[in-house]
Amino acid sequence: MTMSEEIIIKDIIVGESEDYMINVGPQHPSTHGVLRLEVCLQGETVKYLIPHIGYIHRGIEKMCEFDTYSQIIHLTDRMDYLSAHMNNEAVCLMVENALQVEVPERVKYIRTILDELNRLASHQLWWAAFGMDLGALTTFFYGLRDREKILDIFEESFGSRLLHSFNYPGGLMHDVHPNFQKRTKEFLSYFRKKLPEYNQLLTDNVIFHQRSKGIGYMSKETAIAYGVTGPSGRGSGFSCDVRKYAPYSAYPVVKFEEKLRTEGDTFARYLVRMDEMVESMNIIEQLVDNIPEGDFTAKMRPVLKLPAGEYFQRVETARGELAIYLVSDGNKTPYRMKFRSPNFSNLFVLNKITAGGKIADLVAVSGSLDLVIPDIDR
Amino acid sequence: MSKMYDFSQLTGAIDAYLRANMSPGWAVFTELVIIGLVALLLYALVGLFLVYLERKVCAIIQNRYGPNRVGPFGLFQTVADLIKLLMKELIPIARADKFLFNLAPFIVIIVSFMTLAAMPFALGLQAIDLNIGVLYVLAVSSLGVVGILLAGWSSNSKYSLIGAIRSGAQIVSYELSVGLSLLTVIIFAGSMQLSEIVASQADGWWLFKGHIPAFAAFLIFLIASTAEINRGPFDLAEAESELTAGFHTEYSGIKFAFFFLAEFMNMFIVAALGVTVFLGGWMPFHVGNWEGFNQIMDFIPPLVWFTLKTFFVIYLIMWFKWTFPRLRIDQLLTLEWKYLMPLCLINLVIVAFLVMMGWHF
Amino acid sequence: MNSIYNYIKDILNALRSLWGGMRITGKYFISPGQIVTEQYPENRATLKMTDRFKGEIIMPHDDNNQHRCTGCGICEINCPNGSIKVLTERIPNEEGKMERVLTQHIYHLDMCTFCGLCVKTCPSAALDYGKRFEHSVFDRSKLTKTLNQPGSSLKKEKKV
Amino acid sequence: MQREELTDFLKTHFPGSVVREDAQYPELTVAAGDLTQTAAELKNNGDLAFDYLICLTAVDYKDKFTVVYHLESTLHRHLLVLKTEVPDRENPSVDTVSRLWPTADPHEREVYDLFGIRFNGHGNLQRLFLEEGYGFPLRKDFSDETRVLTLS
Repeated sequence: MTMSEEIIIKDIIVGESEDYMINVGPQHPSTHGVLRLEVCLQGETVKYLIPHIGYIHRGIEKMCEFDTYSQIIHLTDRMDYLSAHMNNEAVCLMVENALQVEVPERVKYIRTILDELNRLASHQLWWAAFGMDLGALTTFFYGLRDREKILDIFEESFGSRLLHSFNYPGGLMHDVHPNFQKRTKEFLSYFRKKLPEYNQLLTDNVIFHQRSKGIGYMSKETAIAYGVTGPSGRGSGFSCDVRKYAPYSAYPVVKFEEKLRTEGDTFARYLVRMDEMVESMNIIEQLVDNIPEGDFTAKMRPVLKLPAGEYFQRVETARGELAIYLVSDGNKTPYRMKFRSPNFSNLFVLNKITAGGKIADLVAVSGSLDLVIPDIDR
Repeated sequence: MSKMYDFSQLTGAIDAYLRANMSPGWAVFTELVIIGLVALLLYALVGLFLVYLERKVCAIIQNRYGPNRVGPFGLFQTVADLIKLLMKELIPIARADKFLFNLAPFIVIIVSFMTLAAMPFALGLQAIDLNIGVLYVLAVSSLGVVGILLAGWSSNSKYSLIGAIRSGAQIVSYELSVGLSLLTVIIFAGSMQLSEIVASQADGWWLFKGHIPAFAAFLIFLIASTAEINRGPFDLAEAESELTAGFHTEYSGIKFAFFFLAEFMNMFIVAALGVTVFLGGWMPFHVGNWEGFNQIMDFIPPLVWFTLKTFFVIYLIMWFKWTFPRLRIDQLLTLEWKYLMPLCLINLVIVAFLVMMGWHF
Repeated sequence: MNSIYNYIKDILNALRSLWGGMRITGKYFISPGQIVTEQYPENRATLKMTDRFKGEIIMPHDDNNQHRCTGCGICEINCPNGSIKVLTERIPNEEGKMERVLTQHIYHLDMCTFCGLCVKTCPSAALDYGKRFEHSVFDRSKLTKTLNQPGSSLKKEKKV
Repeated sequence: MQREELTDFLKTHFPGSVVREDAQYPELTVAAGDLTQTAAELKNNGDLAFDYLICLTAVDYKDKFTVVYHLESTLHRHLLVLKTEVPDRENPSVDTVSRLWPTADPHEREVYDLFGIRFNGHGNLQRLFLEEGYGFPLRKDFSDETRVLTLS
């Protein structure tokens, strides 16, 4: 049975059903963006829901067909704006692999550190917003407070906090700030002290356990079938970490674990992200002191023309697997560029795992999937 | 207890003056008007201050400053907000039940206003000293749910309706625990009259001299009353991440302000009731045989004691709200029926036994 | 009996976990020194942006009102949003050769996404990031800026 | 399965299809009519076990559409690009694979939305991002004078 058939579409199209439909969104506090979920309720229980997307479809894939490869980078920032660096890196890696450019070691190290910093920042914001979804409003401020420290590091090095098109095919836009290592280490020691507070405030809380344990169960098979990747998939035991299976940048040289949980509920997805924060800090700690000296970019031609052919590049963003499929016809602009964004696949499992739960569970589950709407709409 | 700060002298003087100058009927009427005005003033001041306090408390908990622009320390922020809300447009809702829609905020606010009448703020400072004061407060405060249900139903909004129904289920359930936990102290004190209950705590608050059962009852009272006023981790009726704003989604301007004020006043009333019953009302804090200490405490006026204690309880309720995630509706009812209710009943039996054996102070 | 024991244990564990959370918020309540809010309009004097802050694109001019833009238009080509327009004209220089001279470097701040490609690709390093970030205006046309100052000229640098 | 093994396996198992080896990943191009059967075999054959559909998209090659499926096996960790070509521009259609991989459901809707390729047997083939009657913007012959601005 397909996803659409699980929802009894006929009822909705004919419009004669007696179902109690409510619209969660497009403007709703728990959708974190302009996403509309058409939810069918029976009392407090969700019978099924239909996601409606496209409110901020900007046609990034179409725009890419008119832009050169270096210009595409700033568009990818605007897909999953919380994993901007990983998105940039995906394009850069693809171009570098296609041109068979060997980027300097220094670039690889810096990119990996920034990836993990970005993942930390993203997970902090997720933690903040997840707590808020569940009604613990204070978490929002604690999460943002600590994320701000990472953004300060970003601002010092890139000049911008969120959408920092810092990668450039062949390397980086410019070298990181001289203070970068020092401030990163300062942040790590700061955040290692703050993370136990997160756990004390939310992870150990009995109300939080009640709200998340056993809620939104997703089996491993479901996760694979629906293509749910990232921490959401790993909470179900779907081992899908691209950093492990198709390592890029400095990931081959660092030691890290892929955090897997088999419970598959909201709490498992929560814990995977919490563990990933620790793991990200471990990765950064391994790298930050050993950044090799050298150039911040490889020698690249001013106009990049990729040889005709097809390229596929996968990276692990904070939300799952971002894959770029590129068809080049040898010109300086891509012939076709497809972004397989993690959130797009993650969103459509929502009906499967929330049906039968309460409205409050819907909020908790969609929070635990950590959806970023611009990444869905592209 | 010294009669140093007895308000009955003041009220008695006013009464005598009025009776000397007009017929008894008019005197009573004038007294009623005065009481009404004083209560209204109190209502407005306390309500506005509580909004300010809540915003300040949550801000400091969240590493923020909170309101700090309007007036010193942002004290007039809520006044400014009130003016803004007064001037805001009242958005008419298409196909809403106009009469009920307009009636609902008034019901909510009148109910919270009525409960103020029975509160003993200080010695002699009580509008009516009913001999079933506790019952009156409980009965009247639970009427507020009618307003909420009306608001949810008449708004013609699905979010509002869900919020209202949730609120109905919640208040009906938690009313039991509030009543039963208060009943423990009523057994101890042997009276339902609020002034009597306060007077019975002259030699020690029930929280301290009621052994563990009174403490447990206080805890249950705090939890249940927080739920009853739709606050803190129990704010399902207006859970903004689920229902945008719950039962008052469609309200705007001053009608919204009524709901908002009533919520905060309910918090004040619940805290005041808790203070009156468990924390000795306006009685000063005394420690055993420390005569000097006790006398110093006696110098602090009862009104100050009452206010301090009330705001302490209010702070506790705020502390809950800004720490915990929200419960789900079925968990909320589970908590009441599977935990608080049985505990209350057991507690009640223990208290009855204690009192029967005369084992309390 | 065991179920009663578990029931009571549940309650106590729950209370303990709740108290754990309240300890955190309580700790922050009694330590207002942890407040991190930046009081923005008041701290304008002390607010210092980082060296690399991307507030806007500017064209640095030296004391003689000279800039380094040769008007080659590479920034215009590289801009993904078309937010740069370089207007040049050809006038003869002292030696009598026709030379390209910048008349107006038009920059649409409202269309700029701060990708940084213009600054990166400029061969003569004529563009830089400005630190100013208070760009709110009531009229969109005010965001269209001319980067070269009136009367400015090209800084002739000695060929190395 | 290693790459050589995989290509050999594919060649022997799908004799009617074209296997390309010089690309980044092994590529298997099947006729549109064989798609459902091939996809089912790819998923259900224990040696292949392509249970994870990473990406489903289409490319407009002006004379034809190519629908591209990126498949991975979470068991064997090998990756395969499955392609099928749709020469009909007026009324392009392919069979759906959303019964095999539920994640194909939204992806196929996206392809329908942007390319206008119909997926036979798809339960809910409606526009995903754009409104009805917008046209299919990722087709190379798409033009929208009023809403698409080209920068000079």
